Amino acid sequence: MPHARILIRPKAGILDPQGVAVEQALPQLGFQPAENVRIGRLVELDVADATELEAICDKLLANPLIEDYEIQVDA
Amino acid sequence: MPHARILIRPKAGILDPQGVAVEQALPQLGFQPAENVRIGRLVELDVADATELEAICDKLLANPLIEDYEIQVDA
Amino acid sequence: MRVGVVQFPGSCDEVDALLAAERAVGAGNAELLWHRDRDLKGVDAVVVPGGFSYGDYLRAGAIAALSPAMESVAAFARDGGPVLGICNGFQVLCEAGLLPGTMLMNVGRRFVFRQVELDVVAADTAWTRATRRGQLLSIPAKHQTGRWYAPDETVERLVADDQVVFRYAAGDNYNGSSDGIAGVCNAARNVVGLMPHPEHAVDPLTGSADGLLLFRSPLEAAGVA
Amino acid sequence: MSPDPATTLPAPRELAPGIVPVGEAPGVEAAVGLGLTRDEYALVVEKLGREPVQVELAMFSLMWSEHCAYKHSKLLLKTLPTEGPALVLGPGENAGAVDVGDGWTVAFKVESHNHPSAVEPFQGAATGVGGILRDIFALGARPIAVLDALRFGEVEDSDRSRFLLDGAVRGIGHYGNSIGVPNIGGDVYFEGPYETNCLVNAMALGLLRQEKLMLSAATGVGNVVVLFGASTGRDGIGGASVLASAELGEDDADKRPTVQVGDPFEEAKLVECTLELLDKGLLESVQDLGAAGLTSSASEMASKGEVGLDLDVALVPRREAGLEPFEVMVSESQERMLCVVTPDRVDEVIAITDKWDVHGTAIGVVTDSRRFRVYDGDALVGDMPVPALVDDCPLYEIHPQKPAGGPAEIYPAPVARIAGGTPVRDALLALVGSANVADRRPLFEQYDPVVQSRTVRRPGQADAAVLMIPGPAGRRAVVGGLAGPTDIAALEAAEGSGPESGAPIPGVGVSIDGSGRRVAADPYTGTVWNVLECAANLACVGAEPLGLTNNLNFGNPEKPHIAWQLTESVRGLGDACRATGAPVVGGNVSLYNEGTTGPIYPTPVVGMVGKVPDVTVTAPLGFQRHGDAIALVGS
Ligand SMILES: Nc1ncnc2c1ncn2[C@@H]1O[C@H](COP(=O)(O)OP(=O)(O)O)[C@@H](O)[C@H]1O
Repeated sequence: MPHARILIRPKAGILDPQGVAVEQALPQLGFQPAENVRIGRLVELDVADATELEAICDKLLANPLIEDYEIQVDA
Repeated sequence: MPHARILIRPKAGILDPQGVAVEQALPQLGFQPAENVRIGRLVELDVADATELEAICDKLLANPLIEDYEIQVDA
Repeated sequence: MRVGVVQFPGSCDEVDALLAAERAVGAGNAELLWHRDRDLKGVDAVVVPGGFSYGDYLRAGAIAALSPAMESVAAFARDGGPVLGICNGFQVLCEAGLLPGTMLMNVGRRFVFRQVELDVVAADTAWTRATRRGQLLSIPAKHQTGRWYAPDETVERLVADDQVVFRYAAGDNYNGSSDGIAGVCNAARNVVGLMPHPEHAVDPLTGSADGLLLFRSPLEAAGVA
Repeated sequence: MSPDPATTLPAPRELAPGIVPVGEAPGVEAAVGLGLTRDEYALVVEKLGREPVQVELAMFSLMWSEHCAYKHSKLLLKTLPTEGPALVLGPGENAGAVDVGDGWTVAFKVESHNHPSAVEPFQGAATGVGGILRDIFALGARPIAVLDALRFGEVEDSDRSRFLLDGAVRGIGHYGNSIGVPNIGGDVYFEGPYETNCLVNAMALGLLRQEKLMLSAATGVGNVVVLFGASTGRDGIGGASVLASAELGEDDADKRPTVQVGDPFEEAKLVECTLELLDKGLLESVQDLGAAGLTSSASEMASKGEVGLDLDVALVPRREAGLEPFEVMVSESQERMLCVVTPDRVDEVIAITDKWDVHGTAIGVVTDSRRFRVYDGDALVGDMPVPALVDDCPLYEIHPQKPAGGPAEIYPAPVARIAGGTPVRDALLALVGSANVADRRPLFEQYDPVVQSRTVRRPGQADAAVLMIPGPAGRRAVVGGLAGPTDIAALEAAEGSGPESGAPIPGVGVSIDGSGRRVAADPYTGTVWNVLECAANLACVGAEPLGLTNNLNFGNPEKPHIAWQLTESVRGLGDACRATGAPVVGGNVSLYNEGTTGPIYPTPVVGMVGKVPDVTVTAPLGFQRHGDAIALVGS
């Protein structure tokens, strides 16, 4: 079964409170400040038919109104 | 600023109820069954100093008891 | 006896914990400790309350565990001071390395509020001296990330060392915690964490007063009761 | 960090005569695209004495929308009774309020978030809760409870309705649970007419000392307008995007998110910060940013205070680059508040917003011009008379006509789920297992009903929820401030109150109801029923009604039969209020609720608050003891 990895990110312009929280925490912990911190989801799975992945993302894994996704299938 | 991507996954052997739910939902939605579905987190950020990333993961982004992480820094 | 309750941005149950502590140790003897302050104001016991510290973003309790106040709480705990972590506070103590294990998402994936029965497994910790072993306490639980987890070897060691403090009564382990464990303590038995909320069980009018026993326990240790 | 006020605070600007805002007028077709009629556009031109430029057109289209101007309902709402012995604050402010005794006031209001929830149920419902909570603490009240009224299509048959139900419930839970406000009740129905237009109404209650009540009128020429809370992004701009300049091509269209994302953590800090600012007496007035964002909150504050405002959009903190001035003015980014502060207190106010991490920024100033002037740095980009924006939208009479064929003409018959002749035993099981009758526990179990230590009767325990007022937490907040030590037990002992004293403990009962099917069958009687059901629920916990809030969820009022439903329903609401002695303290109207399958059932949701003299004697639901007598009261 092909192994696939799906990266799901908040759409540009959508509020990402988690990213903001991490961005604020880093300097408080003594790290150098970071920018553009965005927190999303990582879905990894083995699928019988990799051509279905796009439909699976649209229908189940991602919320197209607020998230973008990127599909990576292992060769 | 270098752009980095951190993939955080639930450790093998730990029950991932979200992954199980996806596995169960797929055939119900008419897709081929999938296996080993695991849901983790994706953190993307621009950092001043990429050598700090491992410490950032250990201290803040991941919990080593339950999660593994992988750091990818854009060239 | 004075009790301090740590207040993080996003704490929800800190005032409830404060009131619960006051009912147990006497009015005027509890106060809030601001997350940015290292000063614990000379309190004799610390409660890390429930809620959604720092929004629970990233991972429940992860950011709060690194706050200035928690640095002081860790030192206080190492010196043997009684520390109680409730729900999110339990998660904070685990993240801070003061208690074993960590919390995962409930097996049912949802936030669930339910009045549960807690079985007291260890009645000799700083926060359970006023209870009896085997006593059942009616206490509300409410969380989405409350499945306490530790690797099997750790669970075995905790059981052997009598560090399991509470278990869910049969049928009440809705989050799927390892071995039905609802609360644990550290090796020195002064730091206790539990998922259910004893501070919401201190008045029969609102459902139960069983939780008061926890808040009275540090008094017994101090020989005040 | 704190700036030198003399050099950096916004000050009223001199405007040379004849200066008009920069930019082209988008024109009448753009106005129609934004929802104004041609006649309304002509009226705007008349009021301005010229065609509106981009920022002005965006602002007028929002302020003159049904949502802000109540153009089709205002005349009817005027018929409702709004006076009562316990009334503290009637309709017109962020929420209404009643006196519950001992100087304690309970503020409450219900509001709908139907459309956003139909698009994205989780965020739509969550931000609905966030919005109604802001209305409450903007008055200076600490939010103490949330209730929710939900309507979906038939979940037994519809995947879509199950998805909406699941998302809405999780969203409501997420926001309320995270912010530490208990959810103490609600109702839910599953009926065909809601299939393509679900309803998500949220109600909130807040507690305050009457003397601390804060109104929203902007006052004091030269006072500074401070924005605090979340930064501003493109949330909820969708409709206004017809105004976007051409450089944003087709491809970029989907980069404009229309969904507002809620952040309960930000709001939790906002609550504490706002209440601390008010407690310290640092604000002249405060208002939340809701629908229509800065546009409506700023212009309503100016209108109530009969003043003008100069506001500089370049000073508004942004979440993303490239926002145009009109986008800043109409953005519906959540978790923001606007307050008016005297210049000498700005530093102190900003320091407190910094303490709570909800950084305040001075963005404008109160003027005596009675005009709302919008600047983008040095450029004037909008200049409108405040009364034209807020008060001059035309109000429309509606034209009711009873449908000749009765409700059957409008609504298909409900699906029969139990066939005739089914054995009683099977029929009973099917009935108790059906969506509209089944136990609601799986739903309300996703909400925290006990936080704040006030809840004496929570969902599933009685016909109405019961809260102690003020309850130990409320009393402590007032006596010593939450951060300071306070001797509650000593206070209770002195007063002879407290749990062990045996003295009565006062409280309130709250209920929310609104069967749409009943109202569809007979709008007048059905609405009376809804109010009476609320009152009866209160009676069951020993509460005497003090006031009610309502959310009128209806279809398109320009259609005669919907106009008839609305007219009859409001008549019923008024009569029932007079009969129960509970005035209307506020509410909300949600019209045009029509999906592809026609209008929703007319659904006036009623939320009622009553006073409970002693919560220690409120009876729970259900038979309590073997051998107790059972009596039926009433005829
Ligand atoms: N949407 C909801 N949110 C919170 N609680 C709810 C909701 N729907 C129902 N409940 C609670 O479930 C219980 C039963 O509701 P319902 O069947 O409508 O009872 P009733 O007819 O007595 O009002 C009540 O306590 C009610 O407050």
